[in-house]
Amino acid sequence: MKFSLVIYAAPYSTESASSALRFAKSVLEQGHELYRVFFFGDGVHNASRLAIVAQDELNLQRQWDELIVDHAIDSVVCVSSALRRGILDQAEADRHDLGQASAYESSEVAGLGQLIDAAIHSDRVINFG
Amino acid sequence: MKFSLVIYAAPYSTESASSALRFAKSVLEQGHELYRVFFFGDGVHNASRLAIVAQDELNLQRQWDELIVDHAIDSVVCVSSALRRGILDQAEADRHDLGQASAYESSEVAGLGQLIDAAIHSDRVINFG
Amino acid sequence: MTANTRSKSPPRSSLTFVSRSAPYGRNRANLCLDMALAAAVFEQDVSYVFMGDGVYQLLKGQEGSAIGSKTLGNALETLSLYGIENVYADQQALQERGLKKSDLLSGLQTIDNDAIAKLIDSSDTVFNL
Amino acid sequence: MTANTRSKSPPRSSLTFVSRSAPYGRNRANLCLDMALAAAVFEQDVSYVFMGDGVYQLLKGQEGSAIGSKTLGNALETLSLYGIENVYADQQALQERGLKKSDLLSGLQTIDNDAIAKLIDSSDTVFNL
Amino acid sequence: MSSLHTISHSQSSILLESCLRVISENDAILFIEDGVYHCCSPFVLQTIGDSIRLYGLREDMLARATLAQLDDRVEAIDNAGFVQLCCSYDKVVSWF
Amino acid sequence: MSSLHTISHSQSSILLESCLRVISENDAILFIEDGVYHCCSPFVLQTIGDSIRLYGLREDMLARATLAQLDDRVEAIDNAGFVQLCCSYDKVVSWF
Repeated sequence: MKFSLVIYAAPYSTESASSALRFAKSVLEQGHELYRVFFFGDGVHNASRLAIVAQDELNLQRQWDELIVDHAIDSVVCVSSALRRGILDQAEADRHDLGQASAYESSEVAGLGQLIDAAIHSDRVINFG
Repeated sequence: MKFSLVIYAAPYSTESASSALRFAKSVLEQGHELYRVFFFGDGVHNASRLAIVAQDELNLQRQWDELIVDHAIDSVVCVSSALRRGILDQAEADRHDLGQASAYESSEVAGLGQLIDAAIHSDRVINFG
Repeated sequence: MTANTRSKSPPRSSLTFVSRSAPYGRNRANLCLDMALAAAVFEQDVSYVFMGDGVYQLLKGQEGSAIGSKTLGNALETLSLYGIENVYADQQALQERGLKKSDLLSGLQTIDNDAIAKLIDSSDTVFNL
Repeated sequence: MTANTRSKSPPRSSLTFVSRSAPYGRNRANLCLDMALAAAVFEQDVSYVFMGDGVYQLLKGQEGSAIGSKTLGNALETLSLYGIENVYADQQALQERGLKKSDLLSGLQTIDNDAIAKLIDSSDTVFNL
Repeated sequence: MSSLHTISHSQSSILLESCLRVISENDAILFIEDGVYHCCSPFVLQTIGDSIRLYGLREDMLARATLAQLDDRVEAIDNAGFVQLCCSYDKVVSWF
Repeated sequence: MSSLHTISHSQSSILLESCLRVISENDAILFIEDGVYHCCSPFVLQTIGDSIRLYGLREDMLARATLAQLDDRVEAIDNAGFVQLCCSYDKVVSWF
């Protein structure tokens, strides 16, 4: 089946982002397809490439990045949520002279159309927030 | 009186960070002292200097920065909360080769001792989360 | 044949949005509204239910500017502007909160628990926040 | 005179921490614990109350590793290790949740509503999350 | 001593109930953010002991259009009043 | 059609109550995250209609040490089971 996930929660502050990550891995392990992962609201913080995490703790942002890259998952960060929270791709960072991108390249910064597209083309949409 | 504020909430996702900002302004307007502002947990996102906000909306991170600079407020971002959320001063960014700082210079990245110090030396500690 | 000649419009899916949050305190009311508007742009079959504390979004005379926010009270108008006509207010929630028709935006349809259940049951996808 | 000879130790303030959150679902239990430990390091007069859902932190046999978290169940031990002895579990919350002494970490003191009220009333500062 | 309790979520939360379990006679409650919905719910306010003074943050009530329904027991104050209340009570206990 | 409802906060929230207002006969509930505390509260589970199947996420119950108190009506499933349940029901409605 085709799954899409919507993540509304920032990493660390609640369990939801890590719940979503475990669920995503389980979807793939069972041979299902992940059509899209969509980070919305505070969820966009999961795409930050600036996190520094102690060795004995989970680096959730990096885990998302690795999962997305390893499985070539279509990952989208909602643009209107991301900009105001300082989650920027290189183009936005350049446009505002803010140095390097703060978002991992593995996620695309795009609009809500990508969420609706996911709802239309997936068999199941699962929300984590 | 000496006030200290503790902010646990990220900007935009709840009203709390903006409630705290309004309260802080009111404290100063009435001639009280702000001994310290302490950003904790998701509250550290208020110190991000990377936010890009539409002209007709409030840039909460910049408003905090302006208030802190204008009134020379002692502002602290909890280090253990900040690093894992990608809120870095220049020293940390350099140490991990992550480009420019993501935190405004107006806030110091420091430990919880600063919160306890604030509790000891302030007449009132007000929490917003 | 018909399907072929219409191949440029996206497939049609029934999406129900259940908005359960009061305005301003959290930004969930905005997230929910933005998702529904995007769905309408994609010409999906959209229903919108104000449930629980979500009915507070329907109070007449809101002034977001008092707390530096955009006013959310015209959500109903916005929905209608985007062609979303299946908009409902949770009857039980209105009663429990003692909200009278005269307190609320005009043109509201109320809905009881059974009808919400049927709406959820018959939808392809439900967003619930 | 006494004050002078002791001028190197920080002034002593009574701080009460009310930990009302279940473990893991949100990180508030950790934040509250970290604050209290910092206060103990500063040799403050610390009291700690597990209230409401916070009493779930006291269940024996937790395994945070099942969800990639550090186990919080040894919070009590940690508090004691830092010399925090005034640690209490909300009697009403334990009853309401049907939690028996045998389910819980050993060495617990329970506290009733009146005593919590008195503790809050007599504290200089209360952190409540 | 006396405490000012702030409550920032609506009646759909257990904040008020938790607060009332441990409030003292001379304390006050200030409703802020989504907590201001309490201020137009006489049924809920009845559960609060008579000795407890009640306040609601005007800015939050204006935003939400609840000022007109304000219960008689609740006094509307602005942010300046919030700061003054903090000074009048020995400490502030925040429920969020 | 049928729905799988996930509930992710404890009984201190109104999530279960809200869900039960609008649940359909053939639906199921899966308790996850702090929602798993419902699974050891027989009194609360009684309020859920007999036709509704109940599940709890094993990983979350292990972390919280509530697996031993699991009510007879609730079946513990792991994340693989969560994915399978999503396939067995026509849609998932998340309460958070």
